[in-house]
Order: sequence, then structure tokens, then C-alpha cells
Amino acid sequence: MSSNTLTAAEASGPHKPAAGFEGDRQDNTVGGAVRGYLNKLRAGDLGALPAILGIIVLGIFFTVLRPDTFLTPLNLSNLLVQATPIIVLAMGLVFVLLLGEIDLSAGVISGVCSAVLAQLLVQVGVSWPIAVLAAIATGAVIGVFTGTLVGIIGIPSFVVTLALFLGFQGVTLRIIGQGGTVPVREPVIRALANENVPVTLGWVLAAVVAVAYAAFELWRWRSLKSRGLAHQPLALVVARVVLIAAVVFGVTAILSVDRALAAAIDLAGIPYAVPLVVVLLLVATFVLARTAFGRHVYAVGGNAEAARRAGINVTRIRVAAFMISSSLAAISGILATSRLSSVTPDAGAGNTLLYAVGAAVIGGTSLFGGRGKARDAVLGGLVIAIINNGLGLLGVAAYLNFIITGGVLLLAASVDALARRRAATARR
Amino acid sequence: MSSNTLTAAEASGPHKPAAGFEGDRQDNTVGGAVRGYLNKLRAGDLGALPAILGIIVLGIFFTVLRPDTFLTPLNLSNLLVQATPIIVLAMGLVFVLLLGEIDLSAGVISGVCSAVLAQLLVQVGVSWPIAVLAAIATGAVIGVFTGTLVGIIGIPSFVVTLALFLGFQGVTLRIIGQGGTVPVREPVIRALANENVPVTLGWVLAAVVAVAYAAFELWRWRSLKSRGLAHQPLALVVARVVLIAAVVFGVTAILSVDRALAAAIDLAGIPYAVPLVVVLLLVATFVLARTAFGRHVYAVGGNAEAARRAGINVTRIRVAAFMISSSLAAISGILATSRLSSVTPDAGAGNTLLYAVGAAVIGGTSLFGGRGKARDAVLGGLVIAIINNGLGLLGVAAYLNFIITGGVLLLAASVDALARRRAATARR
Amino acid sequence: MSAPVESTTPPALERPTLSLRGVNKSFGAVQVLHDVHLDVYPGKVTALVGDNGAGKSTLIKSIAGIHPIDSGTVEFEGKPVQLNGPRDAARLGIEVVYQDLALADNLDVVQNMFLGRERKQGIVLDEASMEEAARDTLAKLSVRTLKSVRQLVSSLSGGQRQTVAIAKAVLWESKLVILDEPTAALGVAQTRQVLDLVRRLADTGHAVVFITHNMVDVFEVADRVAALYLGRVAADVPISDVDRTQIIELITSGRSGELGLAPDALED
Amino acid sequence: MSAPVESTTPPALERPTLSLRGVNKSFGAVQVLHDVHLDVYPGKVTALVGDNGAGKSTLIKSIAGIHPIDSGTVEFEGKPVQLNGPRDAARLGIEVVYQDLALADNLDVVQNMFLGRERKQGIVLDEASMEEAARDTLAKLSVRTLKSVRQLVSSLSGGQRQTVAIAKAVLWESKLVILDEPTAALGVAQTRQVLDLVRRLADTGHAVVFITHNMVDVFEVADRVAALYLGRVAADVPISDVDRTQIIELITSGRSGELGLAPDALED
Amino acid sequence: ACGGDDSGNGGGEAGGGEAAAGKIGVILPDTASSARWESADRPLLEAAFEEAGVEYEIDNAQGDKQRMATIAEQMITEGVTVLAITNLDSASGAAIQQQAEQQGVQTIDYDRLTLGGESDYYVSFDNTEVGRLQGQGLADCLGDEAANIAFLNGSPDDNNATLFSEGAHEVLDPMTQYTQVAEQSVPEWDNQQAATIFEQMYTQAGGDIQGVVAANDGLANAVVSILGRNNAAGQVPVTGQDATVEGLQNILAGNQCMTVYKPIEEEANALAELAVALVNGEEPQVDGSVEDVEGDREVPSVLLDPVSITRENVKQVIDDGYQTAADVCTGEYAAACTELGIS
Ligand SMILES: Nc1ncnc2c1ncn2[C@@H]1O[C@H](COP(=O)(O)OP(=O)(O)OP(=O)(O)O)[C@@H](O)[C@H]1O
Ligand SMILES: Nc1ncnc2c1ncn2[C@@H]1O[C@H](COP(=O)(O)OP(=O)(O)OP(=O)(O)O)[C@@H](O)[C@H]1O
Ligand SMILES: [Mg+2]
Ligand SMILES: [Mg+2]
Repeated sequence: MSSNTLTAAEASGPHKPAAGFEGDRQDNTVGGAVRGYLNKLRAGDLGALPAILGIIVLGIFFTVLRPDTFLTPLNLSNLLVQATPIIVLAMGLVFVLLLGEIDLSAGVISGVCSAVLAQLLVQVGVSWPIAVLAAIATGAVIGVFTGTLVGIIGIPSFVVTLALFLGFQGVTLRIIGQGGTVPVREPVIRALANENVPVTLGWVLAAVVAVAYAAFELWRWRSLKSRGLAHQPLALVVARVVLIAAVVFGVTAILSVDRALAAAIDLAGIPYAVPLVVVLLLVATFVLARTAFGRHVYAVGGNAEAARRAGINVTRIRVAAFMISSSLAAISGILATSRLSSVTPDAGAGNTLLYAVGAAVIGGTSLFGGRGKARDAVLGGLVIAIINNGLGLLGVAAYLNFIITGGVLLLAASVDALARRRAATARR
Repeated sequence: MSSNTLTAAEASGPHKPAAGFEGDRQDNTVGGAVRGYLNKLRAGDLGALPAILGIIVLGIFFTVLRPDTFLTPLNLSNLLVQATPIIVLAMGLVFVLLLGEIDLSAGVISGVCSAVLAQLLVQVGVSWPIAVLAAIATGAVIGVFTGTLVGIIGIPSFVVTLALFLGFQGVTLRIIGQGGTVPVREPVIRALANENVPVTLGWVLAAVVAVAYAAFELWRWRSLKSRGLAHQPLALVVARVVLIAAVVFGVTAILSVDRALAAAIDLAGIPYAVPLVVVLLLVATFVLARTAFGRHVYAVGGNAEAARRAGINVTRIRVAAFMISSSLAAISGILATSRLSSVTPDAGAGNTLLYAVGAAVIGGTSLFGGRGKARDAVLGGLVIAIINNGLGLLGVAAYLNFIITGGVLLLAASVDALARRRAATARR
Repeated sequence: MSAPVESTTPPALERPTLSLRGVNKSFGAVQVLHDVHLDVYPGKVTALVGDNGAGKSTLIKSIAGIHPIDSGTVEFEGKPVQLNGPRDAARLGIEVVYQDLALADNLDVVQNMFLGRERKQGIVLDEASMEEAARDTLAKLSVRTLKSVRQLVSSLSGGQRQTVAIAKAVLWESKLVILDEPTAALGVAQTRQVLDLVRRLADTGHAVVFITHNMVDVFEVADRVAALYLGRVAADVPISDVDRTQIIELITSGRSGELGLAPDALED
Repeated sequence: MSAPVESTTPPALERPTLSLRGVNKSFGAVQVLHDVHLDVYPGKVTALVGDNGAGKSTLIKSIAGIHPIDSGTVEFEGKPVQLNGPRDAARLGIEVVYQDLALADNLDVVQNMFLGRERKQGIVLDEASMEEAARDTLAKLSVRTLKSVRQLVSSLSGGQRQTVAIAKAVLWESKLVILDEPTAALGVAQTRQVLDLVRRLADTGHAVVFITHNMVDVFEVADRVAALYLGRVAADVPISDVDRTQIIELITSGRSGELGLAPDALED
Repeated sequence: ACGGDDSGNGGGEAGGGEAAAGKIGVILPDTASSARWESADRPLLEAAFEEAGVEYEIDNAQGDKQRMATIAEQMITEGVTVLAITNLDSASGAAIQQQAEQQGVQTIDYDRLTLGGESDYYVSFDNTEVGRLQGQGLADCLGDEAANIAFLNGSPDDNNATLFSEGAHEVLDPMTQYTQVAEQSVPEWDNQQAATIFEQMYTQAGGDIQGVVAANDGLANAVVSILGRNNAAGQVPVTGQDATVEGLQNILAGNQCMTVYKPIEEEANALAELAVALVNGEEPQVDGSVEDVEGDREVPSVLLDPVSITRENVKQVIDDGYQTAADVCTGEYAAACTELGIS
């Protein structure tokens, strides 16, 4: 007789076998959903928790130390605008990090692109939409180049982007000229970080966002329910919609207050950069979570060989991710340019990149690929911006500034690592 | 009847089964050894080849462009001294890279340690051996700290060392004082990079190295042969010994020429920093290739879980590797201090680390762990130093300098990647 | 040169789905496949047997386009084809279950099963329909201990992973299905299901290549047997032409009576 | 609570090498092992059987110290022990061949076999003696297709890797040897050798735990059978007390006649 | 700018009792390009503001323009009414000043004029003048004989470095006895790189360099240590800037020809006086005005003269209290100090 042949009677046995998939028949009560979430936390999957905790703790800390200034509308609007370049850069990096790659040159690419923008506006004198498109196109082309070296030739991305980090510093220097600075006085570009959406329009936008979100969530809930698939309880969906709406309207309300310090001046409304970031966040989230491309990005990051064998064009995914990253770096460069109204030869060098990587990681994106979300960049970027903003208010010595920033980064990473370790199951 | 049971007769079959291990009975002729090496190259294992090619090509390039100066004894001695800090830093990084980790803070650690050295010498006024020991101990302690965070808490090293990169910049700033510079006029420290071994002593040292190497190689050849294990043909061993001796004596001869530009001055001998690097190279090579610790470093880099299951104390290996890396960073910092006879608050920041990582990678060390040698740091460091040295002689504009350095790094990495890809066998 | 002793001519009427002619493959200096001839017929299960390290997995990875071959020709349905990557193989209708299961650990079971061929509505992924289909397929394969199809693959047991890989391959209507030791990690009931499945695939006209070390399985499902010995095809015959002892001899020594490699081929 | 129906008392005279009492293990919310009792005796081969995902690998990883257990006690040679890592297990004399073979791909065969227990002369590695020992051990396991013991493990076939992992475990004189589906990827001759080896180990007084899905192997080498059903021990009896059909019933449904889990245990 | 002035003054006068509510903010540029910002400017300004009893805040942008903008925003948020900045470049400075202007904050350019900005006042040394002093100093050390000279400029992305170099060229270019054999910039003012760059210049020139214009004392020290390696220290005059301990010691040892001393105390006090006057709503005293070519406006200015320091007048730096004898006259330098009457 054979070891592996078995009659049907033998296989079914005297008792009815367990039918399997009992995990998919989870209870749809609020309690069940909460239990599920706690289980996820217990299993070490903290998601956005460290970043959100970080924002809250740092917020309380600085509010206590600088009660008069930290929570003022003026400072909050400053904070948001300060965070935007870092958030956008980090959002691009998330795509690359998801693949398990790194782009050390993202910072200097934002420099090159803003140099292109500035020279086109100032030297060539083109109109702003052309200059912006050219800057983003420059980013995209650079990204394709990087992606090609990584994806087709197969050089580790750390090395490629390290070389490009050095090389592009030279390119920016060449475009801008030694010691030079190119002032960008173009009103539309300047407006991005320096002007605000009219108050009424701001409220309209906020309402649109809140309603659209609510409609989408409820539609999704209904469609899952009707197909008999796992879905969250309605109460939880409603709670989430209410929370998001509260945040959106809250921020809008704060930013709609006149925050000018001098009485004669009027300064209110959402800075243009903020809705720009919201739009980028929505698009990036959609691409990563709901499209085949996004799925393939996660697959390549998780196991590139498996992805290849599944017929995914791994090279194309790599090139595309680097293209997206560099294009977002270009947008980040434009935001930074807008803030300073100028571009200098060292734009994007220094610690720019490290802050952006730190933001993505604090937000919850893994450096080993396969785990991360677009929102990580926003949350992590806010943490980094709050640290800088708060320390600015405190006016601590330069050396402390370095040490504290490093310390917070370390702390956020430890929380994540410890949770993961506690739940460690020797997964490899 | 069973599928997996088999009588002895069945198992052996009518013909004699192939006995296996035929690859171990390789021919001991020179031809066989050469074929073996070519096979290795064909299989994509280029080893030190890209770096050696790089040194030769760059050497020819700069000799053609600057025939009067590049190959002069003076410039060669400059080149060696310029390369030492980068080589030592890279050698430390090799240990960390072998684990598949990265130490972004190695550069600033060298800064912190040299700040400690300088302040001990200048402010406290201790003698140089104590100051040097204290600096290296500082490096070691920092390394243990980093290693603990990575190995015990389990934070990815990229994040830990990113945070420390920021934090330690603050520490150096604090130790040195903002904007300050601490001059180090201690004669022994200064001598490291600025004085030379007396010519006669230099020749004696060279002879000792050459003879010791020859003796070791021949002893090893005999012992392998006598145990009937795979060994290279004697001719090849002798050829290698002769080559190494030629390099050692050649370098000594060149550096023993009086290279002073002014006739009145006497300037000859091997700079002290060079034998220091040779000693470090020998020790590091021994540790990695011939001790259980070295073996375990490779194992952890190749498959940390397998190493853990084999009973290796993975944490201890990680901590030790970071400790070694940071201690070597401290020595690198001392060499850099010696060169300038002073320490500045931004010591070790900027591109220091990137050059060192680049050196290790050009030399042949993998960023994914498990592949690399101590000599990679030396070869790669020489490539980087030749670029800087040669471009300095050419006097090119700063922007070109950046671009060319990036370009060469990219080129060296491409050669390696292409060879590997050509032989790609979808190993994962 | 080495050549199998032609003992039986394949049925003259039928055109093989896949046929390999003189395929060679080396890794660096090590030649793993020597001049391989192999025909795989529609509606038939071809058992590919051979010792550990004989080159079975290398052969099927060459067919799948994962290792490009060094020389030789591959014909698919009578037309010569170039296989430069798994995408080429998939386009032709070749589906493979690899011995080193290729699953993305960070994705869940459903996501892995539909990887590379996601169902979409417009550009949006159709998660619901994929989840249903995955659950149905797995249920058919007698998977009873899996908690959820939304579980990450990293948390599965060895056999569960094996089942997911098999389920993934049979989701698609392919002309040629290759399974590299699919039952190695499976339990008794699951093995039963997979053997039935293999038979069913062949009976519905698919060509199937089935690699195994288990002789009972070979005799239960295979129509033809191909034996590899040190990278050479020692025999490629209908199952009716050989018995268990002969196959084991072919595996362990490359020859069995009239069958197998010519003695001189064994020398070089 | 679930408890196996005590059908046979173990030989009263002999002290088990390893005995587990009430061991529980969860991953997050998923409880994989429920209150496991298991005794492993010196000089005996204990076959550990169970369906895919029953928890066999999890159980032996707990014994090896890879997954710390949540509750319960582990006694080794009568003394309660804490297993917090593979080093603890190795120190006690427990050697494990894992289902997901743990080999370092960037090292060669010899280096892998001696990993963590290198032979030294002073502080210098004694490569020559390790190479000789490795070659001898592998030759004993009927490895014939391996080109060189200095080959990188990354270039080995599935079965060759399996053999290296087994060879690695038997190099050391351990009191307890655990093999998790060691023959899954092996060829016919190699399987034969491993079965012989398992028997030989037991006959020389070692305690052996042998996980497999192959009933023939169970009956050939095992002295005792322990069946896991959904993380619970359904039976832990001498092989003479059960037949093939009973074992399969225990595996697939947790019960077989008098043997197995009490019906109420199956409910929860 | 006038309107801004008026409203600021008006505000100050209207609430005379609330004058203390005004606050001065100072943003210094970095810690790397020069030693002065943190070691001199900050303490001097702090002392002056304390004495005047005004509220103030001082921060350092650490060479990061984004950071400077952030700090500026923070300070405005904190209610600063007079903001002095040392810009990292004109355009980013102008952006800060525009924002300040919007918020009714008065701005002062400290040490560097923000071209095209909105600053109400300018307090500075003349950077081109610094370069001129360096050029002249080198010429004085070299004398009339023919000589090969090399330029080691500051960071290529630092506008001040360009001004220093321009000033030096202005003086040295017409002097035909000198041949300019090499000129390079040092990225990020990195002293290690400076050493390599100079070493290569020197080797390339076959050691035939008789004088070096180094943009500051850090670069000068790199040059000196390379010359030392070639046993040529002391034979080649080198310029510097900032009168650091290191630079002064090099001068005392005869290894460096000169440094440019910017009596920072004067500059800091000038700034403090101006800022305190503004914060108290008084009319500040100015010497004249400087033209902002880009913004096409005249900026009321307080201008101070840099001083060339050679071995002979090292004493002045120490007498000013800018450096202490204890720091400078250590060990081997004690003798020289005694000789020059420094204590
Ligand atoms: N890290 C983990 N996280 C969550 N669940 C896990 C994890 N590891 C294993 N499991 C689950 O535990 C159960 C038992 O797994 P285990 O690997 O022990 O099974 P097994 O008996 O060895 O099966 P096989 O015969 O297939 O190897 C499976 O249902 C598996 O999904
Ligand atoms: N990348 C590689 N580099 C060098 N040699 C390789 C490589 N891959 C496989 N080999 C060798 O090729 C031979 C055939 O390997 P293959 O995996 O095809 O065997 P197999 O027949 O599938 O064996 P098994 O039954 O053990 O799975 C083996 O000797 C192996 O060592
Ligand atoms: Mg195989
Ligand atoms: Mg298992």
C-alpha cells in the first residue's frame, strides 16, 4: 500500500473536519473590530500609532513649554507650511522604500529640479506652468535614469543614488553658478507657500473633502456587505468619517482665523501648499492601495523573485517607483523654492534627505521593503516639522537641536522595534 | 511495497554510482588554477578586479594628463596619506556591511572621537597615549551603544545610525564649542600623517613584511599538501609571493627617494600612517578570514536566522561589529586630525561617510551583507583618493569634481553589477 | 555525445505541447543540463524523475524562462519559441509551481494567488471577486487549517504555503502545468487532492509535468516517465514500458537493461 | 480542557529525555498549540504526525527555543528547563533539522555544517580537519551529485540542501535529535539512508523525533507515534497500538475509536 | 519701507508704557563658515541686550536656508518686533524680510546686505574690503619680487566667499609681479578637503608657490599643515580671516602672514544699539547709506572697518578681549607672546 494514496472515506474520517477560514467569518460588531485592532497591535503591527503618539506627545510638550505661541493659528499655519516640502519628499521616498530600495539622491534631485525651475523662470523667462512642468519632467527623467541603473543594470540603489547624490550636487552648482543664488519672484510660485486660499473657498474645499470621504466610505461598506464579505460595523465607519470630518473642519477653522500680528494686516486662510499635499496624499494612497501597480510595488518589495515569477515586470515597477519618487522630489523642491523665493547651489543637500527618510520611517514605512503607506510620509513629516518648529520656539542651542532631533527619531523607531520584537515570531 | 523504502541492491544499481565531490579533486597545475580563476570571473565573482582595474585606469588617465606630477614620489606619498583616513573608516564599515547593516554615523563618530582627543590633549593636557586610548575607547563605547540598539532592541541600523548621525553632530559641536577649532600640536599625533619612518627602518620593515608573507604562504601550502587537501600549485604561490614582495619593495623604494621640492630640504621615507594601515589591514583580514568570530560575521550577514539557530550569539556579533567599526572610525578621526593638526566642529560630517561607503563598495563589499573583505577598503579607498588627488592636480571646477567622483563610483559599481548580472542565476 | 536509447516512438498522431531539443545549461563552469530532449504531450501527465541534483528543477526553470538556456531549441505547440523570462512562459500558457515556492511574504493569501493577474474594475482592483475565487479554489484543495484567506503568507505552515502555491497555479487555464515536488510538504488528505487534481488537469486536455521522488505517485498518475541522470535524459517512455525497479535503476545509475544512457555517455 | 485519552502508560522504568506538560503557544490572537503533553524517550524514534498546519513545526520550534512558549513546562532528563533560544537547546544537547532549512547561502557546505561549532587550533580555524569531517559525513548520506564541499550552499538543489541540513545535525553527538520532514525533498536512495540513520541514532541510545506525512516511513522507523490535531495532542502511543487507518483518522479528525481527543475538546 | 517704519514707530510711541512688549530677534547664519557667530556675536549681543533691558532672542540657522526661514517664522510668532538677520543668501533673506514686513516687523541686515530685500537698516563690515585686506596683506608679505600665488576660496555656494575672492583679486590682479598659478574653491569650507586641494595645487606647481590667499583661518591652517609636511611652513605667506586662536598662533609662529580681524564687538554693539533704539521707538543713528543695486534703494547703514592683523598687531586682538592670552599663548607660543608684549 502507498503512503500517500488515501481513499475518500479515510480522508474525511469519522468526525466532520473543521471547515477552515473561520478567521474570515469575524464578527461585525464594534467590539469585534476593536478586538481585531488590539490583536493587530499585540502582533506588533503598530501602523501609524508611534507617529500619532509622537505628534500628540510632542504637541503637549511644546504647548506646556510655550503656551503663548505653540498652539496659535499663526504657528500652526507656519508648522503646516514648514512640513510640506519634507512630506512631499518623504511621500516619494515611500514608493522607493516599499521596493526595499533607497534613494539617497532625492534631496539633491529636488535641488536640481528647483534650479531648472528658477533658471527657466529667470534666465529664459518662460511662464510658470511651463517652468513647473519642466521641473517635474526633469525629476521624472532623472528618476527613469536612476530606475534604469537599479532595475536594468542591477546596481544596488544605495550605490547608484550615492553616486548621484555627489553628481547632482555638481549639476546644481553648474546650473546655478558658484556662490550664486537665483531669486524666484514669480507670483504664482511664491504664492504656494506664502499665500492663502481665500477663507470662503477654504471652507468649501473642506466641505467637499469631508462629504466625498463620507460618501466613499459608506459606499464601500454597503458594497462589501451586499457581497457578504468581511466588513467593519457601520458604527465604526461612521465614527471614522466623523473623526476625519472633525480634523478637516478643525484645521480649516483654525486657519481661517486672522493670524496677523499687526492689527492693520489681514492674514487668514489655508496656505495653498496644504491642499496640494492633501491631493498628493489622496492620489498616492489610491495608487498604492487600489491599483494593480500598487499591489505590484508591494510584491516586488516583499519578494522580487516571486514577483518576477508571477509575470510582473519587475524592472518596469522599479523604474516607475524611482520616477514617482523623483517627480515628487521635484514638487518638494518647488515648495521649498516657494518658501525661500530663491534657489541656491546647495539646495536639497545637507540633511534634507535624512529628514525625509526619517519621516517615512517614523510614519511606519519599513526600510526593508513591502510595508508602508503614503500617509506615513504625512504623519512622520509632521513629527519632524513639530520638532523643528517647537525647538525653534524654545530657541535651544544648536547642538541641542541636533541631539534632540536625533533622540526623537530614535525614540519613535524604538517604540516600533520593541513592539515588533515583543511579538517576534522569528519570521524571516 | 513502499515508495521510499529501497533495498541496498536497488540503491546501488547495476553501474557504480558516481562518487561525488569530483570538484574537490581539482588539478594542481598552474593551468588548472588559472582556469579556476577564470571560471570564478565568468560566474560573476569579480572580487577585487573592478577596484584594481579602476586604480590602473585612473592611474594611466592622470599620468597622461599630468605626466610631470602625478607619478612623482611626492604625489604618491601625498596620495597614500590622503587615502588613510578614508581607508580606515571604510575598513570599519566593512564589518558592519558584512552583517548587512549600515553605519551612517561612522563619519561623525570619527568627529566626536577626534574632538575628545583634541580636548583631552589641549584642555586637560594629558599625554598622547592616554588621549589616543580615550578617543578609541569613546569610539568603542559608542559602537557598543549602536550595536545594542540594533542588536538587542532591534531597530534597523539605517534608522539608528541616521539618528546618531544627527545627534553626534550636536555632540561634536558641544565638545568643540560652536564655531571653534581646537588646534592639536602634539608632536606624536602630528607625526602620524606628517612625518616619515626613517629610510633605513622603512627598508627593514618592508623586508620583514615580505619575508613573513612568504614564510606564511609556503607553510600553508606545505601543510595543505601534506594533508592531501586542495591546494594551489607551488608555482602560483611563488608568483604571488614575488608579486607582493615587488609591490612592498617598490612602494618603499619610491617613498625612500628624497621628494622635497626645495633642494635644501630632506623629505624621504614612508609616512607613519602607511604602516599603521598595513597593520590594521593584516589584523582585520586575519579576524575575518581565520577566526570563528569572522566566520560568524559572514554567517549573520548571509542568514541571521540560520546563524541564530546554529547557536551563534547574533546579538554579540552585531554589537562587536559595530564596536569594531566605531573604534576604527576613531582611528580614522585621529589620522584626519593629524593631517590638519586641528579639529573643527563639523569634523566627519558632510560627505566623509559617503566616500567611505563608496570605497568599501568599489572594493567589492556587498551592501546586502555576507560578501566582502578587509582589503576591499584599501583598494576602494585608493580609488577614491586617486580621484580626489588627480582632480586636484587638474584643478577642475568644484562642480566637475562632484560630477566626476559620482561618475567613477557609478562606473565601478556598474562593472560589478553587469558581471554579476551576466552570470545571474536567479539566486535569491 | 549522450543520447537516450530510443526505446519507444511517441504516438505518431499527437503533436507535443512542449518539445525540447538539445538543451544545454551551465552555471559558470558547472554544466547542469546536457543535450536534453524532452516531449510533453497534451492530455498526459509526464512524471519527471531523477536523483537529488540531477537537474530537474533547473530544467523546469529553463522552461519557465527563469534560467535562460545556453543552447538548444524549445518548441511550444510546434513553433520554436524564445523564453527570456517568466512573462514569456506565462504568455504561452505555461504555469509552474516551483520547488522553492515563490510567494511574497508580506502579502496575504488572496493577493499572492492573483499576483500579476489581478482582477480589476476599470483601474481599481476588484478585491471582493478575488477573495471569493481564492476561497473556492483553496476549499477544493482540502485546506482546512487555514484561518483566513486574508492571512499573511509569512504566517503559514510549510504545507499551507505549498497549497497556496498550487492553488495559485491552477487558478489559470494553462496549456502546460508544471509542478516541482508539489506534494513534498503536504499531509495525507492534501496529497490525495493534489494527485486527483493532476489527473483531472490531464483528463481535461492539459499537458502536465509532475516532478516527484515518490514512485507510488508516479505509477498512480503518470502516463509517461522521463528520467534525468546527471543532467542527461536517461529515458522518456510511456509508463507502461517500465516498472518500479527499472525507474529506480534509471534514477540511480542512468541505465536499466536496454533502457537508459549509452555506457560511453556515462564516462564523460 | 482538551486532553488526550490516556490509552497506554509509557514504560514505567524509563525516564523520558524530554517531556512537555501543558504547553501553550499563540501568535497574536491565533492559538497554535493547546495544552500539549508529549514525552520523548531515549533509544526510541517518536514519529510526530499531523495535518498541514496542525502545529508540528511550531511545537518543535518551541522545543528548540526559537519560539518561546506562552505557558507550560518543559523537562529535559527530568529537570525543568527554560528554553529562551537555540543556544539553550544546543547546550542541553538538542539538535534540530528545520523544515525551512536554516542555511547561510553565502557560505559553503563545510562552513555551514560547522557553523557555530567551528573546530579551531588556538584561535585559528582548522579548515582542513573540518573539510575532511564534512566530506565523510556527506558520503555516508549517499550524496553523490555534489560537486564540491566548498560549493556555496546557494547553488545546491533542494535535496542537496536538505542533505546538508541533516548532515549538519548528525555531526554532533546530541541526546535528542529532531527532524522536521527531513525526507520531503530527498531522492529514493537518500531517503533510504536517512531512514537508516534515524534508526541507527535511536539504536545508539539517542532520542529521536521524526516528523513526516509518510505513513510507510512512520511504520518503518518509529517506536512511538504522537498525533497532533489542530494544535492538540490527539494521541501519544507505542506504534504497536495503532494501525495505519487509525493514524490517518487521528490526523484528519483527531479521533479514532477509543483513541484521540474527547469529543468536547473538539468543539471549542 | 517708510510706511513700515512709521507704523512701527507709531506703535512704539503710542504705547510708551508697553515698550517692553517689543522684542528683538537675531538670526545668525551658521557655525561652520566662521568661528565668530557663536563664539563672539551671540555672547556680545546677549550682553548688550541684557544691559539695555530688552527682551530678545538669538538663534542660528546652521547654514540651512529652510531652517532660517523657519526660525524667522517662529520669532515673528513669538512677537519679535525688530528682526536682525545675517542672510545665507540675498533671496532667501529677502523672503524672510518680506514676511516680516507683512507682519509689521522691522528688519536689519547684519553683516550681509540682502539685495532686493526690505531691510530698514544695514550694519556691517565690508566683505569685499576683507578680500582687499587679504590681497594687500599678502602683497606686503611678499614684497616686490616675482612670486607665484594661489587662491584657496571658500565654499562655492557661499556668496561671501565670492566677495572675499573678488576683493583679493581687485588688489592682486593689477600687481604684475605675481603670477596666479592656481585657484580652487573648498566645498562647505571643509578643512580636510582644503588640505587635499591645496596639497594637489602645491604638487602640481612643483612646490613653486610663494604665496597663498586663503579665505579664512581654517583654510589657512590646512595650507600651513600641508606646507609643514613639505618642510616649507613659514616660507610661504598665507592669509586668513577671523583672528581665530589657530590663526593667531600660526601668525605668531611665522607660518601665516596675516588674518583679517573684524572687531566683532564693535559690529555687535552697533547692531545692539540700533535694535534697542528701534524697539524703544527711537530714531537710530546711522553713518550713511549703502545702495542696494538689485532693489534700487538706499539702505541706511552703520559701516565698520575690518582690521588687518599681522604679527605686529596681534596684541590688538587680545587687548580688545576678542581672544584671551591664555588661549593663544600656550606652550611654544608663549615666547612669541612675551616678545610682543602680549599677556
Ligand atoms: N508566525 C505566525 N503567525 C501566525 N500564525 C502562525 C505563525 N506561524 C505559524 N502559524 C500558524 O500556526 C499553525 C501551525 O503551523 P505549523 O507550521 O506549526 O504547522 P505544521 O504542523 O508544521 O504544518 P506542515 O505539515 O504544513 O509543516 C498554522 O495554521 C499556521 O498558519
Ligand atoms: N545557481 C547554481 N550555480 C551552480 N550550480 C547550481 C546552481 N543551481 C543548481 N546547481 C547545481 O545543479 C545541479 C542540479 O540542481 P537542480 O536543483 O536542478 O536539481 P534537482 O534535480 O531539482 O534536485 P532535487 O531533487 O534535490 O530538487 C545540482 O548539482 C546543483 O548543485
Ligand atoms: Mg529540485
Ligand atoms: Mg511544518
